[in-house]
Amino acid sequence: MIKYIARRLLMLIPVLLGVTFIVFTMMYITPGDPARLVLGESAPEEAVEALREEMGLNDPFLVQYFNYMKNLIVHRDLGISYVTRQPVMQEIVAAFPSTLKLAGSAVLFAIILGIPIGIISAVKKYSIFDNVTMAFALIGISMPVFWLGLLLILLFSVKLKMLPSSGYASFKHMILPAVSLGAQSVAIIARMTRSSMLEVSGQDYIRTARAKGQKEGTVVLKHAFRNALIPISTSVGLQFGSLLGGAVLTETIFSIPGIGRLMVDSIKMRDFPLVQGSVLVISVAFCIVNLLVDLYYAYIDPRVKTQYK
Amino acid sequence: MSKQTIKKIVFVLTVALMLTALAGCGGGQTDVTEKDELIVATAYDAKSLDPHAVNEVAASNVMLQIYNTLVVLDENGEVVPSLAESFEQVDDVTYKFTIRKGVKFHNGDEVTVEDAVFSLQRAATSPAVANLFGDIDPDSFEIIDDTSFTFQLKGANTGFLYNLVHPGASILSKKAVEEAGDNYAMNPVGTGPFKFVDWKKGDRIELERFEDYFGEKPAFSKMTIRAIPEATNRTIELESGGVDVAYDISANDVDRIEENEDLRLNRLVDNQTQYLGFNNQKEPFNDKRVRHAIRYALDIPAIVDAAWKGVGDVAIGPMSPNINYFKADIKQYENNIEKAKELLAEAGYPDGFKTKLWTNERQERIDMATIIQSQLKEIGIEVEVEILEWGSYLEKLGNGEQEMFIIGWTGQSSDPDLALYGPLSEETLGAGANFSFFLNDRVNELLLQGRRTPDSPEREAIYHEIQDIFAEELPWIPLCHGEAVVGTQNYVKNLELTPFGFHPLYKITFGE
Amino acid sequence: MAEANAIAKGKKENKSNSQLMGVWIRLKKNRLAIFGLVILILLILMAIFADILAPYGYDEQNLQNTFQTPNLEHPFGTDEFGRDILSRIIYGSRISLQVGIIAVGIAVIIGGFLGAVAGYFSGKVDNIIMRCMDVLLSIPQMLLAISIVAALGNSLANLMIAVGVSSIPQYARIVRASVISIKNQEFVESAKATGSNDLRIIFKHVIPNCLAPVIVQATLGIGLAILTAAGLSFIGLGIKPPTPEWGAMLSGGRMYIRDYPHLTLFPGIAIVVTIFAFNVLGDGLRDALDPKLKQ
Amino acid sequence: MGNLLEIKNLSIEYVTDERTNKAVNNLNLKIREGETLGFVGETGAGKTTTALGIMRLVPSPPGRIVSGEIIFEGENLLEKTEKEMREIRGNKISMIFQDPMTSLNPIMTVGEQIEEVIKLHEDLPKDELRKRAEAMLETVGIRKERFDDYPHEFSGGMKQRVVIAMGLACNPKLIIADEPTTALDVTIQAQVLELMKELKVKFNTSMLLITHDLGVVAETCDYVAIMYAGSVLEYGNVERIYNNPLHPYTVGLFNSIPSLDEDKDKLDVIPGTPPDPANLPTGCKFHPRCSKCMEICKQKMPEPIEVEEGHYVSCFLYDKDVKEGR
Repeated sequence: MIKYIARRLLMLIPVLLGVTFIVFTMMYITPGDPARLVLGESAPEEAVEALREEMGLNDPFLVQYFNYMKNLIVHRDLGISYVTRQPVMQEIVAAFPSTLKLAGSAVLFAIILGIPIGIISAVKKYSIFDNVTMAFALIGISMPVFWLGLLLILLFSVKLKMLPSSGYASFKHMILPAVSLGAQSVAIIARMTRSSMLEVSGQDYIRTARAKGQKEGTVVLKHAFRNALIPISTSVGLQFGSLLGGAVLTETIFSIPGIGRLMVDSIKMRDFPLVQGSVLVISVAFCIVNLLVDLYYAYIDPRVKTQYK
Repeated sequence: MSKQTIKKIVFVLTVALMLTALAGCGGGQTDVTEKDELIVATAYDAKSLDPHAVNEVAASNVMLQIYNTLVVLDENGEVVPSLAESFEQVDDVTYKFTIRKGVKFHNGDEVTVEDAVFSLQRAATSPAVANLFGDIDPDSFEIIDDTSFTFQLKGANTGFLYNLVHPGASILSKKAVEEAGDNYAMNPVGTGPFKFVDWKKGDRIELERFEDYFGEKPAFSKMTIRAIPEATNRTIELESGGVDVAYDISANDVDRIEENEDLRLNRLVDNQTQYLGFNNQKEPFNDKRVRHAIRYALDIPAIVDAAWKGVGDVAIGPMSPNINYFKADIKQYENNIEKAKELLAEAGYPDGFKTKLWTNERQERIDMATIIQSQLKEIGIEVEVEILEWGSYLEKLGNGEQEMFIIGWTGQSSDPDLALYGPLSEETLGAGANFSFFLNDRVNELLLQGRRTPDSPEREAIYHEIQDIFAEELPWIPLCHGEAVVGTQNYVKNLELTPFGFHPLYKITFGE
Repeated sequence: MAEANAIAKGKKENKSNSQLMGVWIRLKKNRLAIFGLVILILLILMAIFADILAPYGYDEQNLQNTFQTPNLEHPFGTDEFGRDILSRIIYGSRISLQVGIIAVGIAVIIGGFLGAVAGYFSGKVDNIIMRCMDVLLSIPQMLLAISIVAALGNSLANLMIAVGVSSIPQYARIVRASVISIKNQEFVESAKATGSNDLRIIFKHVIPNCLAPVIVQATLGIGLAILTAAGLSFIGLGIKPPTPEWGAMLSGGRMYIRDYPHLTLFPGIAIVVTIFAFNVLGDGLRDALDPKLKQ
Repeated sequence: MGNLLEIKNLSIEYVTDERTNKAVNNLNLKIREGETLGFVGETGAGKTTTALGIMRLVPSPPGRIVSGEIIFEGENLLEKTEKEMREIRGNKISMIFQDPMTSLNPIMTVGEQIEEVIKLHEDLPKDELRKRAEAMLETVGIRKERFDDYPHEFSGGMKQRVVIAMGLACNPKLIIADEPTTALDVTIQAQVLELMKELKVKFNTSMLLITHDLGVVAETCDYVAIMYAGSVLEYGNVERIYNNPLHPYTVGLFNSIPSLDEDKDKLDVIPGTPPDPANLPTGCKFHPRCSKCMEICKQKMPEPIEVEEGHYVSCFLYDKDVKEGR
């Protein structure tokens, strides 16, 4: 098991090298002069040139990339932000937790709501409940996060004045962002749960369990659901990844200082080290989530566990 | 089975209801007499709290509460001592300052002359504030005694004293800067009425009253400056009582706040000028008649009103009326389509032409561009609006790739030099803010002259002439001046707005 | 309908039309999918005949008539420039459909080709291609699209490229998986035995046979692409005005949401309806193309 | 010996939007205590549905028991509540399904799965429970050390042994074995059948053995019921039916078995295909394929006729009234 984890983590290295290279290239070809942007339109040209030199922006592409990677690998340092002149790591450490909290609570919301809905829909297949929730789910997956966010603000913050529209300080602040970010995932997870439950329910071992005289609820939860959990957890893992990415929209609407907004702002300010750093951190988080999902498989599916031994 | 399902549904509903109920609690009225904290919503978080690392409004707004500068502006706009006890201009280029004794930094150390020299030297060599302090010769500092020092400028600059009012000239503790190294921006130490406590990046900066402050003690002990980028959200927070002061109220919310009995709107026209620029070196904009034709084709009050919804003022000249030597009676142009067509025909474009209008992502600018596009259609000019992202926008403007563009320019002090030199001089052509590539020898000469000439009627004449030439040449079309629109709770008193976008929040008091 | 044609083309070789008919018959039974198909056809017609259908031009301003709430003259009201929102939404369908279809087209062509090559040759080629795909996959799609748009600049074409490129890996994976399952089947073996070259085999035999999953994914993908593009426009990395992109309309209208929610409401509904249609059609196609899945 | 189970006029159908499949039609059947009944028929004849019907496990929707009675130990199972049924399932009647590969839950250890059934019906402390389950494993010839292994670690035959252990764990009165050996290798089939025979005696249970393999029936069963299109066509003692098949369908079945004794060029195949359950023929369900079809067969469903003691056949050929020309 440990060997397996170690191997998976090792495999991350080339992937992340690729990520840095892609992002670095992309930033290099992005038009706009970071030094000019930092100093603003009013700064004299000499000052801009001096800053450009200091930032190493006059070096050829490969030299810049090599220096960045050297710094990253040898000193485990993500560099200094062009704009704030602060270590990139520090900026990310400040922003990442709120994104994680946001994506995490959205996933949690999606699981808490999506899985029970999916289970009930599958059990009561073709019932009114099933038809209604699945219709909502279809609308849910078609709903743009940012639109839902706006509607929620309009309803809960403006009209009903129940919930704050911005910030992330407390549980209360997180409700609207988590709901709007998670809504699509609720729909996806509910649909996924329903279809895997239906698939599993058709399996012989479910019939076996019933033939044993097992109670229907236990059959559904212990036998069907635990087996259906395998595809569901893949979907949850994928959701978490796309939520990390999609969080940028939610962060914008609800004024949450997360890493998505940090990245978009940094792109706008041509703060390349910060863009690099944020993408790298998000990718690492994404890969780790996927690894955790795989490990969770092994935990819930003995067939997979044998493979890792 | 079905019973179980129903039970589950009921459970989920109950949980949902409980959550909403929970969320519904809180809020309530603020008791003004016991209020001890000021919460301010700004549009952006500060980028850094090191005054020499950045030059931007959000940072300056926080620095103003934490630091002091040697001089400040009084209510008449005159430069008066603050952290300095006195100052004098020894000659054209030499300034002498004597610092106030017994002033303490937030870390308890006393401000020394070394700290002052260190701070100004650091400002003089920092690229971020080079436009304000690049004129200081960093090697010219001389310490006279333990309270006074002198330094020289590289060349005479009458407006320089006004620059010293900017938070970029804040006095820092040399020891604190050196000890903190790279982390200084997160651990600022100043002498101001509030000291730094905590900074949740992107979200809020928390400050606490500095009990040893040399000036008047603020009326409250805690200040929180929150960053809420969405304008709508700032207003909602203000309405719900989540914040006491909200900056940059969007035009749509102006009426809403004015009608709200609990809230008050504070407005002040600022030093920014939004303008429609031409590339004066590219055809057809190198022809004055074309520029005039476009001006005649535009109904600027309508444009400004539609885009800014009553916030700000229509600009009549190149600089804000707040700035010294503003001239109100310069040549004006009315909206006259016929005349525009005539001029265009005269210039050789009877059927108009095709061109591009660039702007960046700022909504009001996009709106203005969209309206300009449709107004210019009437005289046959086909405009394609292109929205560039700020980074590439600046780069392309610097390279002279533009035809028409919309941008803003802010005079960072009340001296006309900062307001006019950037967008009109030869030195700043292209990369240095003269994005319209305007080259006029007379204007250039006058700008240089104005910079050196001490405040006097002679100086006034110089700047008046520049404004007149500008109005005739029209290298760019001034559209409007910005306005600081700050919403506050009714109980917030003594909010002093400045035209620079950062405001002395520490002066606020609470009362009925 | 384009999908149906694609199936027809791909399978004309050795499959009879009956298979296609079977798909159609199964699809026809799915009322929701047909509903989606009808909406899509209407949307496509709307996009094609926008000039005729729209009561006003999409950039026709009327500063005297701003922020009208829905009324007879302007069924969806007017925006901050007095432009007719209905007309803008009608024209907007052009943009959204274009973005969705072309972006997915880019992704299907490039991703499909890479996946087919990887799956067909396996070994080193496979390894290199799929590792590259892993790299792309490890950056969340939205963020990848954002950085591509930033690098290329804001424009309709770049938006399509960004959304397209960022979804390449999905298609590469799908095609690779089906190619691997197909390439060892008899008809491919026999083509090999008769000396057809590799590219010919890939294009003639392998690709047509893995069309089904690609068609399903592409249908769902168009919806997703429209959503991503709208998201990019929303954060200001989209299309230039006065082009009526729905995401951009939504973003522009959000400033006025408290007083004039119709500015955001209608573009939002347009997005939801369009994506809903693609989703139900995609679901329906999946069931119709793979009867095993539906019991 | 009394009847342990008696099925009277059972009809079950599956209703979907488009069609109604009549899977079981007026089926009659009985099993005595300690007896093994072979239940023979082609695929789709409704054997499994009947078995599920007895367990009251016909998936619903779309399945539905239309009419009939299932009398088990003197009580009609169709009138029992779901809770009462649960107490019977796995306890008094247990079922062994066709495919051992899929009838075990892949994510539970085999031990847990055996324990589960015991725990449901008997109130035992934890360690007792495990002991019982281990004993069951040993009974079916699996080392008890394998208690904590997962199904995928077992071979097909071993899995079927586990399933049998589960079926017998509560010492049921009746075991319904639905083609328990079809999915297994031939050599393993024999072992499993042998084991079942052995255990049936040891536990003194009755068994309903569903199969389409007449050879298996001959080896294992006391009685046999021949099923076609949802009803029983012929029922009787194994020896009698094997020696003297009466119904043309039964005859056809026996003729289609390859035999070493006779030297035939080709097998006799019953012409035609089994009927579509959504569109059953009128009269005798077999008449379109029957070589001895008479006019009456197309109109009326024949009633079972006892031709010799305990040997029933539903065919007008043996109806004296019909034979004698009405």
